[in-house]
Amino acid sequence: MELSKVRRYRKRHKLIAALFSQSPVLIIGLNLPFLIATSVSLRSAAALSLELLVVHMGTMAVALLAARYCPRVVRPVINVATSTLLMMVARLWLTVFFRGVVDALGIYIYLMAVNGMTLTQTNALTKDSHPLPVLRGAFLNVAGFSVLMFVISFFREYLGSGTLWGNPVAVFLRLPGVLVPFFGFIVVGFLLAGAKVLNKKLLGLALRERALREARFSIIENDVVL
Amino acid sequence: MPMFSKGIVLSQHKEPAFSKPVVRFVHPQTDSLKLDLKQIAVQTEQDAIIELARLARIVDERDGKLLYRKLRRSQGKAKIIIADAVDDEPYVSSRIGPLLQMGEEVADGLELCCTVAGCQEKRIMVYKMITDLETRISHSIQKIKVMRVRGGYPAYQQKRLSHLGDMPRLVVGVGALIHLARAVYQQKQQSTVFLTVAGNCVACPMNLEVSLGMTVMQVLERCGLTQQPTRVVCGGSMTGVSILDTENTLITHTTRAILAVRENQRDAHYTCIGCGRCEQVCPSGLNPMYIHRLVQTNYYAGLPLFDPQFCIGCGTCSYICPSKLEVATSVATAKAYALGQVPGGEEEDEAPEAGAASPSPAPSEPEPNPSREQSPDIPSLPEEEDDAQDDDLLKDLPNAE
Amino acid sequence: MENSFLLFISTAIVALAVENAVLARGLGTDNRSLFVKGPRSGLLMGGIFAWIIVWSAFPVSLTNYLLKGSPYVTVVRAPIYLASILMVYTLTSVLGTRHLKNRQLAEEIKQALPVATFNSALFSAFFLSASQNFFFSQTLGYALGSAVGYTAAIFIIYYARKRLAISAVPRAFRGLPILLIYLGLLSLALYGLIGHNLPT
Amino acid sequence: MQLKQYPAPHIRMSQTTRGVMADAIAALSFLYAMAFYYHGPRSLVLGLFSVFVCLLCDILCSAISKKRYNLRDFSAVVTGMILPLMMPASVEYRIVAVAGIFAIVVAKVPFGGVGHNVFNPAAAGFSFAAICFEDALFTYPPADLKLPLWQTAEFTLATSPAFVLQLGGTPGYDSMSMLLGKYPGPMGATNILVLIACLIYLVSRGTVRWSMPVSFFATVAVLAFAFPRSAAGGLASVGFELATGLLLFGGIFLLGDPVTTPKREMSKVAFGITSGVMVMLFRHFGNMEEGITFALLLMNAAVWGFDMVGERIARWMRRKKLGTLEGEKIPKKA
Repeated sequence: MELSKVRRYRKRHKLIAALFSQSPVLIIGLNLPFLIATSVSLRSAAALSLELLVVHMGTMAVALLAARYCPRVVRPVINVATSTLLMMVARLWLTVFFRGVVDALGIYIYLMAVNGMTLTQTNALTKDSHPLPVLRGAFLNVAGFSVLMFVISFFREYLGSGTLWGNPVAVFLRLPGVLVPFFGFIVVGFLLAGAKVLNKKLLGLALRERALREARFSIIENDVVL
Repeated sequence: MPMFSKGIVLSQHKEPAFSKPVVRFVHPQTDSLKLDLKQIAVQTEQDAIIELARLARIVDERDGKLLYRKLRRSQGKAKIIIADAVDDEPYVSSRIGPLLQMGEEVADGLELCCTVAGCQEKRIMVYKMITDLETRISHSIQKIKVMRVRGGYPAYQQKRLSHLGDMPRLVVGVGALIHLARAVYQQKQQSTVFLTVAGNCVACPMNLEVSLGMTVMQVLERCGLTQQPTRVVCGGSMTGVSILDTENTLITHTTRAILAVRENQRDAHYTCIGCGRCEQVCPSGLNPMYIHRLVQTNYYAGLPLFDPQFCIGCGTCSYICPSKLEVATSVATAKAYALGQVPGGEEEDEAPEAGAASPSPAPSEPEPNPSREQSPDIPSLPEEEDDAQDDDLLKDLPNAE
Repeated sequence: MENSFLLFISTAIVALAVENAVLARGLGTDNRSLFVKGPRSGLLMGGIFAWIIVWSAFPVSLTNYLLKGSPYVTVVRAPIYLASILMVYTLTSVLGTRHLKNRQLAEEIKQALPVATFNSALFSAFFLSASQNFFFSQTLGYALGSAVGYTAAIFIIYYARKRLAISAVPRAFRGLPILLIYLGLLSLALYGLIGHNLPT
Repeated sequence: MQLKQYPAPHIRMSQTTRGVMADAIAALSFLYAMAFYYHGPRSLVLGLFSVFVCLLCDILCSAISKKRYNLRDFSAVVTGMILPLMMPASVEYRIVAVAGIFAIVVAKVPFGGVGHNVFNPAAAGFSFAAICFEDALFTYPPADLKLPLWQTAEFTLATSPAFVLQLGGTPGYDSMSMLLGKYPGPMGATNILVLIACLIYLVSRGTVRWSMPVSFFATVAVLAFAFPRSAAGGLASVGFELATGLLLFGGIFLLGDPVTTPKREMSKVAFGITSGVMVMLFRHFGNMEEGITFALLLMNAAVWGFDMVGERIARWMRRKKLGTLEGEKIPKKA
């Protein structure tokens, strides 16, 4: 592992790493349900990204205070309550712009209140975690999530329903099966593999482990006992 | 659904080595080694025979044990003596050949063993599934009844002697019987061993009586090589060890055959398609396919479920494998790991296609010792062991119940 | 009475097999629940899930009954659900971690409780039962069925990891990616049974 | 002389993996001959195209993963030959291509290629195609209708007896035409006699063990007799269930795939019975006309469990027969 290579990588590909190959969504699979089930149209991707932005940033801000001033037992309660209220606010706000999408998404709009990213990273906060880096990281995570949502939604909407942002476009062969959740599993699986390959290619495991340390998680690989 | 398979019937290429006469190819000094009978001071005839066997350094070639130990253990206990002439591996006829041509000495050896054990029952045990013999084996040799072991390879897993029940018995190889007869009646030390030389590189395949301590190269030159072999196997075709240094590998007591084979390149590397043939033919009812997977993926934690320690090293799984994988090697590695002989996870390759990365299976004969300066007239004896261990007679039986 | 019992059973079976939250909707596919250490922790996770979801099914169905036909239902539904689940969660954490004799079990419960509770599969069960106007027995059955289905999914994933551990999966696909593809093919097979009509 | 070290044994059986695959290819080519007899050259072109797509995907994937592709294993060819035989002869080429790409790229390669795939690639590809193009895949051209190579739009496509059974009706074909395959249905799955001949051939060659197809078909027959879907009564229902749809074809060629089925004999029997039950469940409650591929995918996920239970039973029998050895230790995790 040449450190110069690492440094060069960090200089150049910081954005790519933060948005795609190092975003915890792909590294440890946060918010997978939304990527799998709801990434069927660009409009829903936009709606869910905006909602996650509101919910995640707000909850992180509150959770920073909670981590500083509240005992550990009540913190999840505070976090979830906050995320719920923000989710309701975001929902009322989204119904103005994306009415049809909100109706189509159904329960997933509500489920954003308990998305894995918010729960994990609010749990990971400690008493002495600095607000600014935390909020910047949170924003980058939301950005990475929305990038992935848009990529997968573009793919699936184009192939599945032959439209882009609701407008019909010419497609060689429509595959309605792409819109079914099972294809979301498969696409996300291939994207995860792509992210792993990218990390491996660019600089091996160093940045991946750094990202894992930030997310306070470790990927478990083949450690089961028969 | 039978769990323990009846083995596989191999095509035995015993001809032409079988029907040729056994040729003596001996060292002049070692052949004339006589026993001095002045050391013997025993009362009974049985002790005299055991003492002669000890002085003559006779080793049973079927398990590499000293014959006098087996005789002493079976003294007065064994109810039946069995001469073992089961050559179930292809190309090997180093027991059945001498049996047919030196029947008198085999009969004498059996008689002596009966005297030691104090019983009357004698049998000769041969392998039934030999189809390509030109001379057929009669039902009684020297008025001794011949038992046929049916079933495929490996024959020792077959339960064909069940009519004898668990009668305590002594099983001795044919070569050891012949040497016992010579030691008693001619006072000759065991200085030779019977072995088969065969393979598609050997000019005239035959059964030889070779002095101990000769090198494999000498034996091969005695029979002549038509082309350069790519592998020289010391031992049977299914369980033998392929040796590299023919100049420095010596003939030991348990060398049963020397095969010189030339073959075109091994077939391309397939991957295991999980056809399950290895599981169907395994005589111990193991599942070699999964053991191979576990070993190749360095996943030793899963081994206890598959019982690799019950492997008998017969090699049928590798023989039957249509993908030509080294399954037996992996199973042997797993067995050694399960018995705690090697630490697991030696080879680090993760590709299941990468075969033969692990030590070769435990061979049926001791490793040929490359000590050149050992003088040829002293045969190398197996290491000393005390009589206490495995002294029950049912141990060295074809059908251990 | 037996009518409601039959409804209970049928809804439970539907929630368990046909509309399995993990396999049919991809809900609850969180790496913490995807990677359980062993059968014991998997059972623990499923047990906590069942405990929480069954106890919070009572106030949730009461809420559904009270809010029937109210115009503010979409607004106030979610906070009430979450409040009831949070109540059960707090009670459980207090009871399970304080008044449990077996300290090791208590520690494990303390570890697994937030993972099993704040879980999209658990929330989605109530929203789905509300969107289908279930009665009490159906809501209870749906909750119980989702719990059993979630446990079943955890065990399916556990044994899938065992199976994939000894096959030569390419390095890029080790771990989470191949598991997701495995689940995708499983849910493709399940889709052949249920077809297009998934309530959202 | 230069010698090389080889592990024992030093003699090998002559049959290779290529031979095993070649048996399956030979059996499938019988079916292609029948399809050619009924539907003309289009069936052969479909088969060749599908084989080409599957081979191309396999070679490209192995090139991406920098593995040397072994042209000797014909597994991709077998997958490519199975796929069009499960579809109507009037299917479009691009549908076949989609099925083949899904089969290889999603169901085979990520799991480690041939020998390691958990799910049957042909079953997965057909299931995906069936979800995407349900109406195109389950409307069939009438039997012995020669199809042109390219457009097949102007032909009136009929529904198969399997669809009639799903609706609860009784197919109006006599037994002789059912045996000879003179009814609209999948390209390779209609002619029953040839399929039975293929099964006999494969079993006699040892490529397919007899236990699993026999237990599978027996279970399906018993369930069809117990719960008939048509009003024609038990025995007729048995005949219809066995003859229609992909059941016979799948029971021979999808269930006969050694990679995605259990290894031990008892596990094979249990697997056949369970998949028979699963197939009938899908036929009764599924929303697709043919649910065997979905049922088989579900069952493929359970193969590991079947194998492990079989191993435990085998270990119990072995321990009871041979006892435990001395010096045996429980290995620690490596």
